[in-house]
Amino acid sequence: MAHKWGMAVDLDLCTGCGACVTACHAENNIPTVGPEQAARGRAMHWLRVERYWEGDFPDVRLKFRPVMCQQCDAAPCEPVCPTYASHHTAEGLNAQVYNRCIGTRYCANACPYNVRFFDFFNPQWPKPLHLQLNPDVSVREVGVMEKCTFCVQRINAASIDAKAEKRELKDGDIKPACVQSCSARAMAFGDLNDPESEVSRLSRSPRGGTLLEDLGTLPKVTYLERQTQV
Amino acid sequence: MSAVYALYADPESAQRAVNGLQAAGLSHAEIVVMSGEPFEEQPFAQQDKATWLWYIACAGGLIGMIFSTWLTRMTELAWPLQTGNMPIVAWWPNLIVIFELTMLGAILATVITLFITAKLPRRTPAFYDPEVTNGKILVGVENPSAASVPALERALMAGGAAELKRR
Amino acid sequence: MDRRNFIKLTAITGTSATLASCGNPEHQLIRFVPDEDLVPGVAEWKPSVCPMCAAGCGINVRVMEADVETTRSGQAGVVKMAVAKKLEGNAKDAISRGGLCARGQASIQITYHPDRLTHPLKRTGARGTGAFKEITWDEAIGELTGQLDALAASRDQKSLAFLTRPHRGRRTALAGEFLKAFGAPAPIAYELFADDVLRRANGISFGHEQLPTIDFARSRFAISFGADFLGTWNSPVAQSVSYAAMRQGRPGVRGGFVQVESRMSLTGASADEWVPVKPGTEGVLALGLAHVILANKLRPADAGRAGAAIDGWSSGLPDYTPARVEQLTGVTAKTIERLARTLVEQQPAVAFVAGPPLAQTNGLFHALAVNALNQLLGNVGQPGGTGFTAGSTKDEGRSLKSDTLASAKALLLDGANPVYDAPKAWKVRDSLAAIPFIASFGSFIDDTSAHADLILPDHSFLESWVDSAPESGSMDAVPTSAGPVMKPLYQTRATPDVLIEVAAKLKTPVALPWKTAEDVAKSAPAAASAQSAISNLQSALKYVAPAFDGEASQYPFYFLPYASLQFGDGSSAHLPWLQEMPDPLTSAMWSSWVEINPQTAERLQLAQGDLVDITSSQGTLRAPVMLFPGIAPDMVAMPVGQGHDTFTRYASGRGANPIAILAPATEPETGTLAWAATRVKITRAGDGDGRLIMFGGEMREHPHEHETR
Amino acid sequence: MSAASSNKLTADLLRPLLETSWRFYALVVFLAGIVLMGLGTWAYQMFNGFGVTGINNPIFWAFYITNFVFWIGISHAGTLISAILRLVNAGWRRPVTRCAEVITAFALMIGALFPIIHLGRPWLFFWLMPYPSSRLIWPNFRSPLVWDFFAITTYLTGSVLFLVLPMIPDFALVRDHTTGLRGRIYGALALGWQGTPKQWHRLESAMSIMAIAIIPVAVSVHTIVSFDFSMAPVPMWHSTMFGPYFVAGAIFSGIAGLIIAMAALRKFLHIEAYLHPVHFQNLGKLLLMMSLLWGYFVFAERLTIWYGNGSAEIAVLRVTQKGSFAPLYWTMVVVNFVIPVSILSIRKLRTITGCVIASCGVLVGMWLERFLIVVPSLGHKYLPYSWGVYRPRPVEIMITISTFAAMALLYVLFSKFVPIISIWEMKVGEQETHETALQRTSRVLGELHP
Repeated sequence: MAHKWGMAVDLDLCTGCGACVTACHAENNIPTVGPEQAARGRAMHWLRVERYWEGDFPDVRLKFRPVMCQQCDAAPCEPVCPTYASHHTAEGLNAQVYNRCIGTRYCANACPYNVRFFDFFNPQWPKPLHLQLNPDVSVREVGVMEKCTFCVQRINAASIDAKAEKRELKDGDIKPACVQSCSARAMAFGDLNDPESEVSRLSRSPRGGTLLEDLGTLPKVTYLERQTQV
Repeated sequence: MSAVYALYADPESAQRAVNGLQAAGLSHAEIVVMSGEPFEEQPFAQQDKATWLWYIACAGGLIGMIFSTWLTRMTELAWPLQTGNMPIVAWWPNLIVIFELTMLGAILATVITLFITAKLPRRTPAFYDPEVTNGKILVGVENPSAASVPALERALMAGGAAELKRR
Repeated sequence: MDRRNFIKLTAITGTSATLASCGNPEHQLIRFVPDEDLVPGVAEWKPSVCPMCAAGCGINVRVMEADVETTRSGQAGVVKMAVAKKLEGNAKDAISRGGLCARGQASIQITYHPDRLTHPLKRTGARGTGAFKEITWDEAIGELTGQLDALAASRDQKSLAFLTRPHRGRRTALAGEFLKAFGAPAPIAYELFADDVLRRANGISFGHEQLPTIDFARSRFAISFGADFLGTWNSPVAQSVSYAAMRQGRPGVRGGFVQVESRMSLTGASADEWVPVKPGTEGVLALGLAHVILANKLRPADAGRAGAAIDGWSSGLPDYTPARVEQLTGVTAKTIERLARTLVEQQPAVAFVAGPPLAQTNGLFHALAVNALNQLLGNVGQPGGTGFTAGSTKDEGRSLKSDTLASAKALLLDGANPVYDAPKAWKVRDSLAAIPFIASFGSFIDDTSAHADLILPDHSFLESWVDSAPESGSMDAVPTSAGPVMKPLYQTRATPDVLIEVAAKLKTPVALPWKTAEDVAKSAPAAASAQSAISNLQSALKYVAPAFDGEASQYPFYFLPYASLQFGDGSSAHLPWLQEMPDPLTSAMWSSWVEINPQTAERLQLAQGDLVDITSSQGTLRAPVMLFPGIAPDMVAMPVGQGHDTFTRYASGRGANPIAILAPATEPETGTLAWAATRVKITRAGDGDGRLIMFGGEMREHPHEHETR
Repeated sequence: MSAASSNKLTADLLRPLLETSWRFYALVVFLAGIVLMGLGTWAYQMFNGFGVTGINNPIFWAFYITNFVFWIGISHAGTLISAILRLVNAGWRRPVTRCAEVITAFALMIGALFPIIHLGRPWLFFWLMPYPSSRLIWPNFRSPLVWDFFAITTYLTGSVLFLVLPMIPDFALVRDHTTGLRGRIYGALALGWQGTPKQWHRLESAMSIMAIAIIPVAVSVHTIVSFDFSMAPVPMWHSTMFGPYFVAGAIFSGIAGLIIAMAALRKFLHIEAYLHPVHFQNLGKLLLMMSLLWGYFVFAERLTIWYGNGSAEIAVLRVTQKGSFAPLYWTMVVVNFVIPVSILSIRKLRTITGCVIASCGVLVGMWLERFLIVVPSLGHKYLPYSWGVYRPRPVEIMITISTFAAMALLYVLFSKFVPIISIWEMKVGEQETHETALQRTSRVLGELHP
């Protein structure tokens, strides 16, 4: 059966430390836009840790929620793209084909999660910072949309290795950069079509739910609600 | 070419001329009328009214509809990518494209037919008189047989022509 | 399709479906990408150690081939070499267990930083102007040995000072040996957020002058007094791993966690219950809890050395009744009663302290008080309690005081940056100006090394031998060392090699037990000295109110400078990834800010981003306002890390440095800086000018839920 | 009609073509200058990247899309209006139709330019077109942007033909009244028109068919423009009433544009004799009706959102009506509703000046309306952490201004080279008595339902 890649994020474990954010930059050649552009709202973080305050001092709480592309099964971003740059792959990913993108930015508007980012300029890496670039991930040029890919390069690498070793992919073979970096193990990635996989198990948790469920976008990222001590 | 014609200031006298020519035994296909504006009321303006334009327009629309239906379906199947959980051939959106191309078909068909039936465009005609656009109405006959010319002239004059011209 | 082609493909389409796309029109795209844009390669993973803090996380480095413009033996050109691509926690490492924090992830940019020093430098202009000229290594080493010989000639070896950061493992040991043999005093180790008070307290309470390793994984309840153990304190990665195990690692058991502090830290955000207290009274709350436990005989009263260190312990802490504790701390007696009972019911439970409480003039008291409570809970050295990692070393070193550098005639700088992170009142700048010769081994020109006469740039950690002997974080941590993962990019040299070479080249050569940096890294640490170190207290401590610099009437706000998640004490402010990483609690990027409680801000008519002047008895700085619901109304806080005068293109002149206005108050027992003991006043300085850059929009999920439509 | 009056009419309406004052050249140079600056700015934007504009994450659409909707809206001035007037054969339409249809053609061209200006990689805009390419890529017909492509193509083709066909007899007229090169050019444009009854009949039936075809197309065009928004699950975009709401708004702004254009022509071409106050009176009434209709739509939309109280929608509603966009929002309400209604509903005030004042307000207001549809919603989507603010930068402002200049320039040039009032239709109008008008109307309506 075809794979259906999904993720589960346990908000009871997420400490908001932001390691995943930096790991994502390191893995996916996400440019640093610098203070001037950041001030204009052009900072790119495929994965962001949303924080929301609740209540007022002294009864104040803070809530973290890492938000990356939810890889929706009914993704609003896909049909609006006139050139099929944004489309659904056989393994259920929202693919973004940079070469095919002409930059209408319609997908970004249609995305209720605001997880798509636009290259306002050609990215700059003052030498020798460019030596860090990950050759498995294409560098995006000015005028195209980019977004979280669930580290598709890692998915493909693992599939190839498995093929080379003439075996099936095992649960845990694939770890996107964010999942890999998380010290608190708040994130799990795997095949939702495999009922035994950790991600499937977590997705079935009574604490589980998806973001903006009512919009009917069928996200493949499950958030496990934070618990409170009783 | 040669032609004999006269210019009239008002439709009534032009009509009289036309009647005269018909009395002289010319079929109205042989009688040439030109005016700077349409004169709905006069009988001479009523000729050649019948037209297939309406049906041709509908036919054009139909062609547009068939083409667009084929185009949308064909391309979606030629490039079968899933988007947003929609079917590969998604009729709702396709209907919009189909509607637009249907209308386009109708419009183009109309205009093309107009040009063909009105014999447009063509070179500036040999048989013409600029006075037509000054409100004069031209009535005449193209390539009359030399013998018939005097008879025609009489018929035209009977209409009360301002001036009689020959070339 | 083989790996190479696959990488080509992903490099091109940057999406999945490339594999699936055999037979799919998508592969048609390939011919539209010029070949030179493709960098195929195969990855190799090499072990190393993260240099960003003392935790010593073991990491794996992804190494791939790349074309590098470099200079080899004077010849500039492009060479193919294996370069580091990504750092990841090493799953087999006892500390990181595969995880790695944001700073660790970003540390790769140290190696590739565009402003990294590529060759030795000699000062040409006036000190601090940053005017240097390129010199060869022979010249550089000649210069250094010359200066040292001069000292030796004038029988003045003791006026050679070596300034470094604490816990740099074998590197410090080498420096120590070198200095001892040369006849100079031990290295000076300085770090703003050092935990000397806690080490001392642990020495007194438990006989281990060392940071504790907390076994969250097997604990059912944790109470933290100001310790930001998930963010910046001690060994955040190891502690996060273990914390996660406490929360969700055991079926049916979810460990509880209470955070006691006055400004919500990243850690506080994860607590089940967040208990704000008046600054400098945390220890009182701990003893209040102990009082309830003792009074109700919930646990055997004996708390050994730890209890003995607290005045009135044997008599059941009569001075710390819930009522009185409520007065002092602001925590209600009911809460105290409840927490005390929870601590006893939810066994094993653990209590620990770190951060701001210990940076008060009465810091040691807080540490001892919490230690005593912890001992009373009975889990010291037990599963689910605190333990002390074996095999860690204690630096034989001095700590920096306002006068330490006064006598120095020559100074060797190795990593420390006191010009930035010591209070102005210590006049570090002036003492540097008075030192005839300053050499730095740093890879960057920072606030301090800008005053150097000679710079002998070290390799980056990825280019050199590294070692670690974790002081805490995991009970099964063992000293490790690892070799370079890539060849040096520039004309730099490993500082240990430089020291060894200098030692040999001196007129009266200095004998060192090592031949190369490799030997140094591989050599075994001196027998675990931490355990043996037992310090004693003259008399049991009682609570004395913390002394704050500045009259409450004139300076109405407590001022809390805190270690920033991205920059720690500022040493990683030069890394663009960290500058642009949104601060988890505020979403700020590229900025510094002052956190103010919204009610206070409303009272002072301050809006988000407005500029304010923050004035202490020591001076004034200007920063934009950050509305922060998680801070006491009578307190303002600023992250440490920005406000460097000189620290590469990314950090120079960016933001403000809170340390600059700290009063030079110290904790009397250890003499370390009490960096939380300053009071300030706030005056509006103008509207926002865009210097506060934020990634996030609204700070609440339902901004208007309580307003009518 | 008498040859005399016919000649007077011809002379008056040909004067602009035959006589040229220095003012004309000055105006053309001035406008062309602005247009060139606009093109330069666009080149600058393409060269440096989109970052030179003010758009950001999450506000990915702003001025350019606002202008797109605005100009497409203006384009509803002509063809739709003149088509309706033709069908009901309102006698007073004759001097108005061509001015109106010209607006349509040019506004469409300008409007259609904006989706290209706003592309991140404009040089690839042709990927929107369906053609068999070597990349084997076809456009995605599920995307409203592709619907736009087809709708605008159809509408543009239709409107241009609708404009050009009745111009042929007038070209013939100019041909007969000019000599030399000019004569030859107009001769070519006249396509050898003679004015035989057959040609007249074909022309008129073609016009009737076009009129019938163009109306649903015009409606569909602005409906599809509204789909660009309502297809996306964005708060206050995802609305079923957007289609009619946009069409009404488009006609509203279209009429306003037409009134202003007509007033300008009347003044500068001295054709007061042919554009009478009654024309403005009537258009003013239309404008009044549309203003009321617009107000009704806005009320219906706002009330539904307000009452429904969906958290995301309410956030947008709040920021537009109470928040940072409130000044723009209330300005829009005043100039789109309060002012037009109060001026136009009073007969005394429904003068040329009155109509022009109201129309200027409406143009401003309708631009603001589109801006307030696009930006606040994008800035306040579902997750408040990702909310953002938008500030325009000189680039998009310059490009916006230059398109208004472009419109004026095209209009000036057109009225220079083509009789802006259809001369032959005027003649028909003058010869036509009241009764025949009635007969004709019934006949045309008869053609509608054969």
